[in-house]
Amino acid sequence: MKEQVRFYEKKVRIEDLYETIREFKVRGFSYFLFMTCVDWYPRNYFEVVYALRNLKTGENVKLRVKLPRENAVLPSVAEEFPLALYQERELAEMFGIRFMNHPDGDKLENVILEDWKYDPPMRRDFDTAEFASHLFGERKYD
Amino acid sequence: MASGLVRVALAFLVLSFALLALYRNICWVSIVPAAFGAAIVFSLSSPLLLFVGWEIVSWTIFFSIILRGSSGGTESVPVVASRKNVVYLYVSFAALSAVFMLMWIFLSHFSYKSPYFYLAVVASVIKGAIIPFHLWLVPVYSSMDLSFTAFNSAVLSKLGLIVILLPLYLGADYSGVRNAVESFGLEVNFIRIFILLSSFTALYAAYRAVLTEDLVELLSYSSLSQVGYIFAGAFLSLSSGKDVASMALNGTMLHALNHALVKIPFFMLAYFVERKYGTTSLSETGGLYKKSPVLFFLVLPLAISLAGVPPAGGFVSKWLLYTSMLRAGYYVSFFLLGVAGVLSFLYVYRFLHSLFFERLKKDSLKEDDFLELKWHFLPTGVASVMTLIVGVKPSLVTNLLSSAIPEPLSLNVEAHLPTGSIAFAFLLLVIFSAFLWKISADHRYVPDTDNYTSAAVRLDQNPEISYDFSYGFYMPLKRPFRWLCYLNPEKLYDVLWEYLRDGLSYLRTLASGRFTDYIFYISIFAFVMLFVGKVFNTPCFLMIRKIFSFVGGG
Amino acid sequence: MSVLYLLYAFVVGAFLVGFGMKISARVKRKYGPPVYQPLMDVIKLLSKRSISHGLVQDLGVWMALAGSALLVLAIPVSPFPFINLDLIAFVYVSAIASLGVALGTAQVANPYASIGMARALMLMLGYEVPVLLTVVFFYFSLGTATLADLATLQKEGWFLFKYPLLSAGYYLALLAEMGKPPFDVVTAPSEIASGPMVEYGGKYLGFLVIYAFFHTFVSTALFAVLFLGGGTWWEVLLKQLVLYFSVVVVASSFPRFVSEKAVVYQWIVPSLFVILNFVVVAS
Amino acid sequence: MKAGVLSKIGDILGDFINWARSNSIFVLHYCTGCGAVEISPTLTSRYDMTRFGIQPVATPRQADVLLITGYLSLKTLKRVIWAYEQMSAPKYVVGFGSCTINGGHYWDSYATINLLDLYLPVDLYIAGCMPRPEAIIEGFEVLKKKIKSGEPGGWIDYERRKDWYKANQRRLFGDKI
Repeated sequence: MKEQVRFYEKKVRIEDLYETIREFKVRGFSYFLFMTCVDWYPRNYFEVVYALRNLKTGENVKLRVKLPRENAVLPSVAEEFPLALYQERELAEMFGIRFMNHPDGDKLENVILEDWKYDPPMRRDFDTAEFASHLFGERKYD
Repeated sequence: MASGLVRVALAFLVLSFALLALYRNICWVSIVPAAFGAAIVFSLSSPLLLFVGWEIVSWTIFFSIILRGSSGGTESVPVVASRKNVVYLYVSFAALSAVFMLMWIFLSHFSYKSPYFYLAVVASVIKGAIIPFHLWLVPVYSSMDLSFTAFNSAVLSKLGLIVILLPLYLGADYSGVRNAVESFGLEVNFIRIFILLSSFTALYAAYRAVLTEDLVELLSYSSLSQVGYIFAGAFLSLSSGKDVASMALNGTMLHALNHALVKIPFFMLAYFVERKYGTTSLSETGGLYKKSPVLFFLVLPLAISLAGVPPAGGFVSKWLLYTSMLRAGYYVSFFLLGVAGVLSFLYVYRFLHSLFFERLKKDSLKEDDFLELKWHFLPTGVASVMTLIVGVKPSLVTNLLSSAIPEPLSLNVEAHLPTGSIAFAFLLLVIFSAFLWKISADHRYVPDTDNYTSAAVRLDQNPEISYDFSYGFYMPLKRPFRWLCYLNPEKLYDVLWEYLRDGLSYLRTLASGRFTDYIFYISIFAFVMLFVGKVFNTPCFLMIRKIFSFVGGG
Repeated sequence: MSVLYLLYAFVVGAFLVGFGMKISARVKRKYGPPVYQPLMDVIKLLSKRSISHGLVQDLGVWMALAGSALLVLAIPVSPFPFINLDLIAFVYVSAIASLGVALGTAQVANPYASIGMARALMLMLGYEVPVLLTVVFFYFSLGTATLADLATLQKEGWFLFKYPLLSAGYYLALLAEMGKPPFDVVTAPSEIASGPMVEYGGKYLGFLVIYAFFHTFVSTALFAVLFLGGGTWWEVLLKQLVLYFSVVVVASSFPRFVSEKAVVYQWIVPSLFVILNFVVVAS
Repeated sequence: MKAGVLSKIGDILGDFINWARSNSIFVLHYCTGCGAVEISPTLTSRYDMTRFGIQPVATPRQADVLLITGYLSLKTLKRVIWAYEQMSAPKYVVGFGSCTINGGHYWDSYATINLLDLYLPVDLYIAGCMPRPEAIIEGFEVLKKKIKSGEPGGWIDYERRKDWYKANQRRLFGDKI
């Protein structure tokens, strides 16, 4: 059986997030796989995960950052990995995380959800069923 | 015969005066002397007077280039620096043509009928800007005050026509083939070369007009192309039998008339655009149809005539030229003119599209800027009515020009081309389709922001997005036309300049670096060689004539 | 009588287009719409409400229909009256219809329409070159290019057999003139949303469909007259059917040229054929 | 429908014109959801809907029928409404699958609408979580019968209750529509 894809984990604090990403890039993890956000709603914190891959050796690393749910702010890594540009915008829209010195400026007006006037939909405390029936009207079964 | 020509000249002048008198912004300083000079040339009283008229015309053009800056014309077009070399460019060619004219007059002892007539032909070819001598026309047209360019391109560029057609007017009988020409010492092969050259000018100029991005340049190259048509027709009428000559001469006269009728309103329009829009680049102009639809419907017959499409006059004259060229057997030059004809359709559409139908991008233009357009209605209307008359009933116009066309060469155009029935059938069918259109389901008019592409983004909600496709309209044509770039006449001069500078290195002292001095030296050298005597019977010239006749044979 | 001629041309044109649809469907192993499908399309389109962008689009549509109908009147088919034109005048008369469509698309401020129109005019530049060479060839070998004379000259032998290369060259130019697939980059739906016709709906599209009927009739009838010795109307009809069958089969089995390659192709291959025929005749 | 003299004649030739309209349907080739995959097999040689006179066209101006094939997200709905308004009457809307009827599989999603009927007048629903080509052709047969019988299409309802539809649309998009 081909060996599973192993991810080395590393917990990182917000302050030295940028340095660790730059350091991993220097060590050869030059490929930015993806970046997601896990919403631990009951424990009241977000966990943003950066996945990097070293193309030469084939190793993968996962950097996990904890940050408070209310006014979540993160430094933008788009300078190092341009690919992160769009994924940071998505997290900003879906989870309401603000990214400092993001190349497109601070106020990221919505791209995915056009003219979205409500709070970010992917947060756990957002009840989509209730929202859908409120906005898109009661469904008829007659 | 000469008096007939004066009548035509005066008719031309009255026409151009009438058209120009109705435009409020006229720089009289350059038009009156130019018209006067042209009148002298048309009067054909004696070669010296002809030369005087010729020079007056050259000088007025020279003055109008310099006057451009001070005559209050908007200085928007960055011309001041480049105007200096435009002046040099024009002066060198005007001098060259004057030199050849002088040589003709002195050698022929002040009489028209002389074996040295081809010098006058070369002089008129330079004035008409045929290929080797075409460099000056476009820069001069675009750096002059456009209202004078209108007069210039309509009347003055055809000044050489009169000189070329002299043998037909003074040569009297046409019984034999081409005998009118032999009496003037013109070699048929010599004329065949010029037919080939002027049709190549038509093609080359049309190609440049299609690919240009500037409105005035487009109109100037189109003038150069039409002048190529006219000179090809003129040379053809010189060098062919009676029936072909009559068709060619009528075609030339009609084409000159059509071209004059089209170019005066178009250049005046360009003059308006240059003043109001501040720029003449085709991608920034636009929106004229929204401002004055009436003007568009007046300009439409003229555009149709320039493209040579049936109901208008251009079709008749182009058909006459094509058929006479085919009957005379000049297949290569017919092919060149034919492709130039199709290209004219392309750049006429580009002219209409980017001037009338694109969105008005200049928001600085207020409503009353366009009130001035109503001054254009009458002259454009007069010109388009006359083009339609030429298109529908050309025999009416050829009778009017009968004094300009010697009696034996007159031609009833309707016999050859049923223009009347085409126009009548077309009118009936348009009425029928309008009727069918009316009885079909109804329709509603929609603003031009409501179109299919706006489904992606509402154009009416964000007006700053301009969705016009205008820059590089025929860009894909650049690659197929690569071969024409190699035949680029401008390269001809560069090659000549390279050779002169390096080849004659021992004349380093004379090489002052500007090629206008070289033109001057050549004319001096030619002048001196004349007095050495029978230079033209030397073996080298006969050999050149052999090559010319072989190439021209095509 | 000429009104009868126009009706005849309309019916034959519609039938030809329907016939063409059927053949191209059968080539793709599809059953294909009924042969009278174009007639139904026209009736439906003429009865649909539509939008217009201004007077010039209406004028353009009228000119397109009138220009193509005028072309029909210029084709010498024996019982019907016709205007006797020669090939050069014929090319310029056919320019009225394309000018009409061009004006219509200019009024529509849609960039797809302008790009489509620029491509259409470039393609026109492409296929005019072989047509001009054909005119030169006719003058060179026969001394005349008027359609009626050419038809009578073919009494003893069709030009298709006397000058096979010339007719092959003109056949390729015919494909481009009719906008059939090897050269249909202009109005192909998958290109820029059917090019110049992007804003034509309802009765305006109906007018352009009628223009297409007349244009098909005219192109095929012209080839029949020039190279197959056109005669009475049913002779010409038979020749048109066979010709259009071959055109559609060729059309539905070739991919599409980019507009610039189409122009270059038209300048090289058909012109080469005509010039080769020149050499054959001259020597 | 005021459609000029022809339509007045049309009342006399009523069924002739309706026959022509039913046999020549131009479908807008605009794939809004997962059902668009079914359109190509219906078009090509195996099922061949062109034999019924149904042809795909590229622009809303030329189209009669607008296909809503599957779920409709907010962003697509905005473009679909603009395309529908650019189509020329008489025009029809055909909804594919359960997502257009009642929200279907994505009933609780924040991005896709549940009831297409609130925003566009739908003339025909074809059931099936993406109907197969046979179902699509069967659906078009029903639509053709409807057109042939001359029944007023959904677009008359759209024009009559314009403000109701517009109110629903503005609920989603504010004044951007």
